Amino acid sequence: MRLELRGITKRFGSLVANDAIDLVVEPGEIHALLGENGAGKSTLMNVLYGFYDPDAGQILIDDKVVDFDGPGDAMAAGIGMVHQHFMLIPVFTVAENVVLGHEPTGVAGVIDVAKARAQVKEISDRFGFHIDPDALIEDLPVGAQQRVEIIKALSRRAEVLILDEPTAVLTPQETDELIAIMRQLKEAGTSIVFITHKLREVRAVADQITVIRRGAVVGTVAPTTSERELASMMVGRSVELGVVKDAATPGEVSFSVRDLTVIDAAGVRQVDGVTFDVARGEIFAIAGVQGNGQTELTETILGLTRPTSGSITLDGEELVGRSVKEVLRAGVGYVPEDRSTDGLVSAFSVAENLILDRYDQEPFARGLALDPVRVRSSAVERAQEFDVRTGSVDDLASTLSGGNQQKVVLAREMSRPLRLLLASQPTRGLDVGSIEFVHRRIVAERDVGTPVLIVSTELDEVLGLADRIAVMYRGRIIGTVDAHTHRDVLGLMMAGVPHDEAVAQAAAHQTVLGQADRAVETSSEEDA
Amino acid sequence: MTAGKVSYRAPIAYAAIGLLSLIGFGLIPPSGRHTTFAISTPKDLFTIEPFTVPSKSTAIVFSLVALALAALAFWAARKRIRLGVWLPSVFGLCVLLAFLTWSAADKANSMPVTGLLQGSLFLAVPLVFGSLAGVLCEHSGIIDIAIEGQLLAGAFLAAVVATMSHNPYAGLIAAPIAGALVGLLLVLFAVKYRVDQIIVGVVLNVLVVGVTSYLFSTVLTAHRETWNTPPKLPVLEIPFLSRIPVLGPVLFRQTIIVYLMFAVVIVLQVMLFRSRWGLRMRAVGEHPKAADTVGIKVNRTRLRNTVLGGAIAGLGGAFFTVAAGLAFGKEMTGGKGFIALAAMILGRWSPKGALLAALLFGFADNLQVVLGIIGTPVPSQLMLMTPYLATIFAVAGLVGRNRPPASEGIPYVK
Amino acid sequence: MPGVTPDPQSARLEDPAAETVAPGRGAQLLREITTGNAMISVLAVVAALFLGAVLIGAADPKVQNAATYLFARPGDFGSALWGAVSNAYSALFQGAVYDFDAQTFARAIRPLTETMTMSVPLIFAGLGLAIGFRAGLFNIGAQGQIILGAIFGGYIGFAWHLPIGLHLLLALIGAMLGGAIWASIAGVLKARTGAHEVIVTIMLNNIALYLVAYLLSLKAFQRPGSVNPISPFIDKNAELPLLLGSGFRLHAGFLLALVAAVGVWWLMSRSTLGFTFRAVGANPHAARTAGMSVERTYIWVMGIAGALAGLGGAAQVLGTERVLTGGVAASFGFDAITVALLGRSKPLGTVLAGLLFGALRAGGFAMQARTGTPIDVVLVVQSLIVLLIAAPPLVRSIFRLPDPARAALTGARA
Amino acid sequence: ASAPSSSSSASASKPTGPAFKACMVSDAGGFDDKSFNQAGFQGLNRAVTELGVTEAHAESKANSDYVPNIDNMIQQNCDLTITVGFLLADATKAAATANPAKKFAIIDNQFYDADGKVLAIANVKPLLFDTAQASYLAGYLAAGVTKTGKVATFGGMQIGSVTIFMDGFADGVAKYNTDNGKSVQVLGWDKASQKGSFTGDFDDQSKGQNVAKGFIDAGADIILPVAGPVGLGAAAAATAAGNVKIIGVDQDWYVTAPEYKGIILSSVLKQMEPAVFDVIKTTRDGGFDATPYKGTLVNNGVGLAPYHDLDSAVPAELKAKIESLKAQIVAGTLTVTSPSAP
Ligand SMILES: Nc1ncnc2c1ncn2[C@@H]1O[C@H](COP(=O)(O)OP(=O)(O)OP(=O)(O)O)[C@@H](O)[C@H]1O
Ligand SMILES: Nc1ncnc2c1ncn2[C@@H]1O[C@H](COP(=O)(O)OP(=O)(O)OP(=O)(O)O)[C@@H](O)[C@H]1O
Ligand SMILES: [Mg+2]
Ligand SMILES: [Mg+2]
Repeated sequence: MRLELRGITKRFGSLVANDAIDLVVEPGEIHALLGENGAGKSTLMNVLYGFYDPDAGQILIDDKVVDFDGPGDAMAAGIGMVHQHFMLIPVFTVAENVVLGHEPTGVAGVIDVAKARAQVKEISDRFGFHIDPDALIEDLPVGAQQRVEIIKALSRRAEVLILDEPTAVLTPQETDELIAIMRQLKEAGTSIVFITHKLREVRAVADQITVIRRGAVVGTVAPTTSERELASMMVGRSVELGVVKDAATPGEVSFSVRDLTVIDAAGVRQVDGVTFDVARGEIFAIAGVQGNGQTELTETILGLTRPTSGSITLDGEELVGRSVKEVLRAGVGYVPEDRSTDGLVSAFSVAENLILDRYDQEPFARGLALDPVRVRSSAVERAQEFDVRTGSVDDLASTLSGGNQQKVVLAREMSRPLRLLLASQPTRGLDVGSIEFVHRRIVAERDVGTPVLIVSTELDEVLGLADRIAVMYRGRIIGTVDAHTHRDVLGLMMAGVPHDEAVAQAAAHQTVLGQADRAVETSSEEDA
Repeated sequence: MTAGKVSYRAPIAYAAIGLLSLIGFGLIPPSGRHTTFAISTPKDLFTIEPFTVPSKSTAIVFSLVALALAALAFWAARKRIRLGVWLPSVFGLCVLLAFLTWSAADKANSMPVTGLLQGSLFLAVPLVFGSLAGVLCEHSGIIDIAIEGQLLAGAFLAAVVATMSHNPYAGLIAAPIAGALVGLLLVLFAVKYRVDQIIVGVVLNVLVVGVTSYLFSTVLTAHRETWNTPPKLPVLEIPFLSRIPVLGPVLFRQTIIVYLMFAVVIVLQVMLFRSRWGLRMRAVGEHPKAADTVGIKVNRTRLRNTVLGGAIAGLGGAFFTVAAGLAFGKEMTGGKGFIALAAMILGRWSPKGALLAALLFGFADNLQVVLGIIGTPVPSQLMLMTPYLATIFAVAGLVGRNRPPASEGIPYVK
Repeated sequence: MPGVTPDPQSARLEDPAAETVAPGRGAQLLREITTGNAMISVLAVVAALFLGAVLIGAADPKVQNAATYLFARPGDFGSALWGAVSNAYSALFQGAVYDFDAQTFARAIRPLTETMTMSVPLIFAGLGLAIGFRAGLFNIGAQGQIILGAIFGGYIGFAWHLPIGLHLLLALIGAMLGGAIWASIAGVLKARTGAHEVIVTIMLNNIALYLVAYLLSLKAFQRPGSVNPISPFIDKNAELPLLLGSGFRLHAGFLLALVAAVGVWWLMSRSTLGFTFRAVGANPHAARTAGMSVERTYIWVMGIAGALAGLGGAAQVLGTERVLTGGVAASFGFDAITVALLGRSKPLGTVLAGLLFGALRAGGFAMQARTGTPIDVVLVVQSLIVLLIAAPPLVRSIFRLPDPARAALTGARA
Repeated sequence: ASAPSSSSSASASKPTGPAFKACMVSDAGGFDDKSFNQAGFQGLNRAVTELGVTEAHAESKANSDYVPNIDNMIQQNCDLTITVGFLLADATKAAATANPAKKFAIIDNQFYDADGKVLAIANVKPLLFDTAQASYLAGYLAAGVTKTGKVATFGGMQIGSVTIFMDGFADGVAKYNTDNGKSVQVLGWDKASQKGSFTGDFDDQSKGQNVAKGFIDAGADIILPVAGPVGLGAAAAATAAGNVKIIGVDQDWYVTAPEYKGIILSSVLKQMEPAVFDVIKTTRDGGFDATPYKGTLVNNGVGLAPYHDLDSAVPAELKAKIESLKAQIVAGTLTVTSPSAP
C-alpha cells in the first residue's frame, strides 16, 4: 500500500501545527519521522489516522484520494497506529483492549472471550511478546503495554503501521526486539512510519528519514546522514549530543541506603534489601527496566511510602519515618518520574509551580499570607535561569511543552540549597535540545558537591550522566558497575543477567543499536 | 516498624463491633427474657410456627460467633490471606441476629422475619432502578445527579398513562419514556453544550419537580378520575415457588416490576462486563480518547447510554405509582434518587453492587419501621436516622476507597 | 524572549500572546465583560423568561379561556397572553428589585433588600461549597451543615443570656463550630477510610434533618407551654442587627456574607492554606509529592466549608427567621450547589449567583401572590435560567451570535 | 367553544358591595396536601363563589417563605389573611402587629407569651381543632370493629397537630378495653411515652404503604394514618391486604379518595373548610373578633364521618355507644386529653 500526504495543514486556533506537509510512504518501507518536541509529528499522524480533520490537504492511498471520518475509517483502510501516549484502558484486560472496536461476539453481543484471547496469543506468539491476554493493563509495565498496542494494531491487519515514539520507554533489548519486529513486518509488506527523537534508532532501521521542524518539512534524507547533521536539521542549530562533563571528584559518602525493603499492600516485595551509598560530588545512577522497584525506592526515600525495614540516612540523619515535608526540608531535591502527575499542578501558573514545595516558607509566605510579589519576582528569575520558555510566569503550566514543564520542575527543585538531588527519568520525552540543557544542570549540581541520585530507564542517559551505575532488577540491585560499561552489558543486566555472565553474552551477541554504537564510535574516530 | 502495609482496620472494626454486640445485646440486658420470631405467612406451603428463644443466651451465642469471625479476620490479615465477601456477610448477619434478638425481647409482638425482608425489598426497588441508571450513565462518563428527577418523571407519566388507558402495564411502558426524556436533556446539555454535569443534574431535578407539581396541582387534581387514579399492577405469584416459606413471599409473590428489577440487574451485570455494548460503554467512560482511536463514537455512546439509563430510572419511578397502586403525589419520590446515587457508589458502580447496597439501605429502613411497630424505646426521629447511619457505617467501615470511571464528568473534546 | 533564534517561522509557533504585555487585573475584568459573558447571562435570562412565558400563559385561566376560541378571535388570545406574561414578569421584577407601584420609597426598594436577605444563606453555603469544589471535594452536605449551624447558633441564641456583642459573637462561633463539626465527619471519614464524600454528605443531610426534628421535640428547645417543634425567639442580644431599620428584614448577615466572600478570596488566592487547597484539588499526587498532607487538607477544607455553611444557618436563625425550626434550611443547601457552580467556584461569582437566586426567590413570591402564577412555574423558570446561563453555546445558537471559540482559544493563551 | 360577548368579558367581577379580599398562605405542604392546607383552601374558594369576595393565595415551599408570602398578601391589600399551620405563627404575629388595620386568622395555632400564657392578639383569630375528641371516637370504633384485636396508627412527622390524633385514638381504644374488658392493642403509638411510628415526611407515599404493611403483618386490621398524602399509601396497602380498613383524617376520605371507598371505615373530620368560610364571612360582615375558634364535637368543628359502605360492619350497639360517648364529651362529662390539645 502506497501512502501519500499532500499539502496537509492543521491549525489549533492560531497555532499552525502542520503547514502544507507533503509525505510519501512507499509500500514495505520504514519511513522515519524526526523532529523536536512540538514539531507536529503526532499531529500529522493523527490527521493520517483520521483522528483530526485537516484544515487543508489530501490523503491518498494507492493514488486514490480518501476521506476519513474518524479513526474507524482509517483502520478499515488498513492504517494502524500506536500512539505516543498509549490508548489503552487501564482497567481492561489485554484481550479486551485488543478487541475493543472490533469485538468477536456471540449471542446478544456477548464477547467471545476465547476468540479474543486466541487473537492476542496468536500475535503475541508470532512475535515472541509473552503477553498474558487476561492481565489487566494497569498491572503491566510500560514495555508490555507498548507490545499490547502493537498487537492491537496488528490484530486489525494494518498495512501501514504508525509507531509514534515507540522506543521512549523500552530497554535496549526491548528496542532491539521492536526493531526486529519492524523488520519482520516490513518483510511481510507492511509499511511503517516510525517517529522518534532518537537519531541512533533512526539510522539503524529507517529506509527514508523526513525531518520536520515547527510544522514544516525540512527535508527528506537517507539513513546514511550523520547524527550531527540530523540533529541540526531537527533543532535548527548545532547541538552537543553527548554529555560534557569533567571526571567526578567524589567527596565523603553522605547518603546511604541500608537493607531497604518495601512490601506493598498486596504483599509483593517491591524493594528487596537494597543497599548503596552516594558520595558528595558524585552522580550515582540506578538503571533498570521500568517496574523493577525504582518507583517504590524513590517514593520511599521521599517518605511517600513507609519501608518494611531498612534505613535511609542523609548526612547521618535517619529519613525513615519522616513525612515528605520533613524530607524535603532536610535538603532533598526530588524530580519525580512522571512530571504531569507528580511534578506539576498543570492548572497552576508557572510561578505557583515554582514554589509548590516552599509556598509556606519565607520569603514566599509570612504566617498564613502568601507574598505574591516575591513569588512572582522569584519565578521570573528562575524561569530566566532555567530557560523556561513561556510567555509569562503567570501562564498555566499546562500550556507549556513537556520540555519546558520539566525545566520548571528542575528549576523548583534545584533553586534551594540541596543535600541530595534525587531525579527520576529527568529527560523522559524531551528532545535533544532540552536534554542537553537538563544534563548540563545536573552535572553542575554535582560539581558544587551535591550527591546526585539518578533513576533512569534510558541507557543513553545513564551512560552519559553517571559516575557509577547500579542496575536494579526485581527489587534488588543485581550489580554496581562503572560508567564505562558497554550498553549491551547493561542491557543484559537490566534483563536480570548478572554482570559477569552479561559481559560474556554481550560479546557473543551484539544488538542492532550496539552495533550502530560501535559504528558511530569508529566513524567519529575517523572524523577525529 | 511493623510488618509493612498489612491493614488491620477491618479486623479491628469487626472485633470492636463484636465486643459491643456481646456486651450490649448479650451481657448487660437482664436474663429471663424471650424473643419470638415469626416466619410463615398464610399462603405458605407448610407453616413454620413462630418460635421463641431465650434472648440473652441467643444474643451471646451470635456475638461469640461474630467475635470468632473477627479473630479469623485477624489471622487472615496477618497471613495476608484474602477472605471472600462471605466473612463480612456472615459477620453482619450474626451481629444483626444478636441485635434483633435483643430488640424484640419480651415484646408482645413477635419479630416478623418474612415481613422484615419483604419490606426491605419493597423499599429497595426504586433505589435499585435508580442506581442502575447511575451505573449506566457513569460508566459512559456522565454523572447522573438527575436520578431523583428521572424517578419522579417516571412516576408521573406512569400514573397518567395508566389512568388514561386503564391499564397499569401501559404505565409501565410510559414511565421509561419520561425518564429517558430527562436523561436526554441531561446528556444534551452535558455533551453538546458542555455544561457542568452536576449543575444540569441538580437543575433537572428542580425542573421535574416544578413541571410535575404544576401539572399535578392544575390538571391532575382538577380531573382526578381521568388523570390520576392509576390501576395497580397485579401481584404475579409464581406457582409453587411463591409458597416456599420466607423466600416465596419475598421473592416470588411480587408485581412484575420486581421481577423486571432482578432481570435488569442480571442482564446489566452480564452485559456491562461481558458484551460488546458494555465494553464500549466502559471504554468511553474510562478513556474516551482511546475509545475514539478505535473508532467508537464517544458522544453517541454517551448519549445512548444516558438515555437508556434515564429510561431505567423512569421504570423505577413507576414503582411509586402503578406498582404500588398509588395516585401520583407532589415530590413523592422523597429524595430516593439521592439515596440511589449513594447506593451506586456504595455498590462500586456495578449492578450487583447496586442491588446489594440498595437492599442494605432498604433493610435498615425497614428494620427501623418494624422496630417501631413492635415497639421501641427510641424516639421516632432517631429511629428514622437508622438507614442513613447504616450507610455511612457501610461506606466508611466496609467499603472504603473505591474508584469511579476515570473520565466521568469530563466532556470529551478532541 | 530568552533563547529564541529570530526564525521567521517561530512567530507562528511560539505563543502569540508572548508579545503582548500580560494584562492587569482591571483590564482582564473589562475584557471579560466586553467579550460577552455578561451579555450571554442577560440573553440567557431573556431566553429563559421567554420559555417561562409559555408556561405562565398556559397556567393563566384567561389565556386558557381565550385559547378555546383562538381562531374566532386571535387578538383576544394575544392580548390575554401578553397580559398574563407581562403581569407575571413585572411582578417578578417588582418583587425582586424595585416596586414602582409602591406608595412609599421604602416599600419601593424593599424588594431589593429582600433579594439581598434571601441571598445571605446561599452566599455563605455557596462559598463553603466552592472551597470544597476547588479542593476536589464534592461536598453536597451544605443542607445538613446549615441545619447544624442553625442548631448551635440558635441554641446559644435562645438558651443563653449574655451581654450584647458577646452573645452574638458566641452564637456565630457556635454556628460555625456546628457546621464545621458536621462537615468534618465527612472530611475525617474521607481522609481516614476513603469513604466517598458524596455518600457521607447525603446521609448526613438526612440525619441532620431528623436530628433537628428530635431536638425540637425536647422541652429544652421548645417554647414554654408549647409542644410545637419551634424554638423560643432568639435573645435580642444574639440577633444580627437590622441594617435598615425595622421596615426591612435586611440584617448584618449580608455584610458578614460579603466579608466572608472577601475572606474566601483571600484564603484561596492569597494564603498558604488556600494554596494547599487548590493544589490538592487540581492534582493531589503532585501536592503529596510536594510535601502537602492531602488527608489533612480534606479535613481542613470540610471544616471551613462547614463553618461557612454553618454561618448560613446562623444568618437564618439569628437574622432572618429569629427562631429555630425543622425547616430552617429550606432548600438553601441544595440551591447553594448550583450557586457555587454557577459562580464557577469563585467568591465574586458565588456572590453574584447568590444574588441572582435571591432575586428569583424574592420575585417568585411576588409573582405568585400578585398574579396567581403557581409557584411551581416559578421553579421551572428558575431552573431554565440556570440551565441557559450555564450553557452559553446554547444561548448563542438561540440568538444566532457568532461563536467566539476561536477568539477564546487565542484569548486563553494570553 | 364559542367566544363570549365582549360586554360580559369586560365586567367579570361580581356586583356585590365594596370588594372584600380574603387571602391565604399555605405552609410547606402546599394547597393540595390532602390535609389541612387543602381543606382550608376549599373554604377560601367557597367564599369566593358563595360570597363573591376576591382572593389571593400563596403556597410556601419552605419555612423561609412564610414572611415574604404574608408580606406580599399585605401588599395585595388583603382584608383578611388566613395562614395555615403553627409554623406561620411568628410571621403572622409580626405582620399583624405591624398592620393593626388588617385582619388575620391562623389555623392550628394559639399564641403564648414568654411565660407560656395564652396571648390574644387583637387582629388575629386562631382557628383551633380539638381533633383528639373525634379520634377518641375513632379509636373506640376501631377497637369495636377489629377482628384481630390489633389496631394501628402512624404519623408523618412527630408534631402536635399529628400526635393529637394519635393520642385520642389510643385513648379511645383504651376506653373500649375498660368498658368491655377486652385488650385490643394499639400499634404505632404509645401515648404515655409519646413514642411511635412515623414515616419521616409527608411526601413519600411508598413509606406509608410499607409502614402499613408492617402493621398488617403484625396483625392489625384497622389503621389510622395521620400523614397527609402519605396516608394514601396505607390505604393502598390495606386494599392489597384485603380485609384491612382505614380510618381517614381531616376530610371524609370516602369523598376525597373515592378509589379507596370500599375500605374507609370512617374519617376523623377536622372541619376547616366551614371554619375558614365562616371567618371570612363574619369578617366581611364586620363581625371579626379575635377570640379563638375552637372546633370540637360540640360545634361540629371536629367529628366522625359516616360509615358509608362499611355501615354494616359496625354493630348497632357500638354505634350507639359511640353516640353516647359523643354526647358525654359534648356534655363535658367525659374529657379527652392530649398534651397537644389546644
Ligand atoms: N489538541 C491540540 N490543541 C492545541 N494544540 C495542539 C493540540 N495538539 C497538538 N497541539 C500543538 O501542535 C503542535 C504540534 O504537536 P505534536 O503533538 O504534533 O508534536 P510532536 O511533533 O508530536 O511532538 P513530540 O515530539 O513531543 O511528540 C504543538 O505545538 C502542540 O502543542
Ligand atoms: N492547549 C493548548 N493551547 C494552546 N497552546 C498550547 C496548548 N498546548 C500546548 N500549547 C503550546 O504548544 C507548544 C508545544 O506544546 P506541547 O505540550 O504539545 O509540546 P510537546 O510536543 O509535548 O513537547 P515536549 O516534547 O516538550 O513534551 C507550547 O509552546 C505550548 O505553549
Ligand atoms: Mg510531547
Ligand atoms: Mg508527538
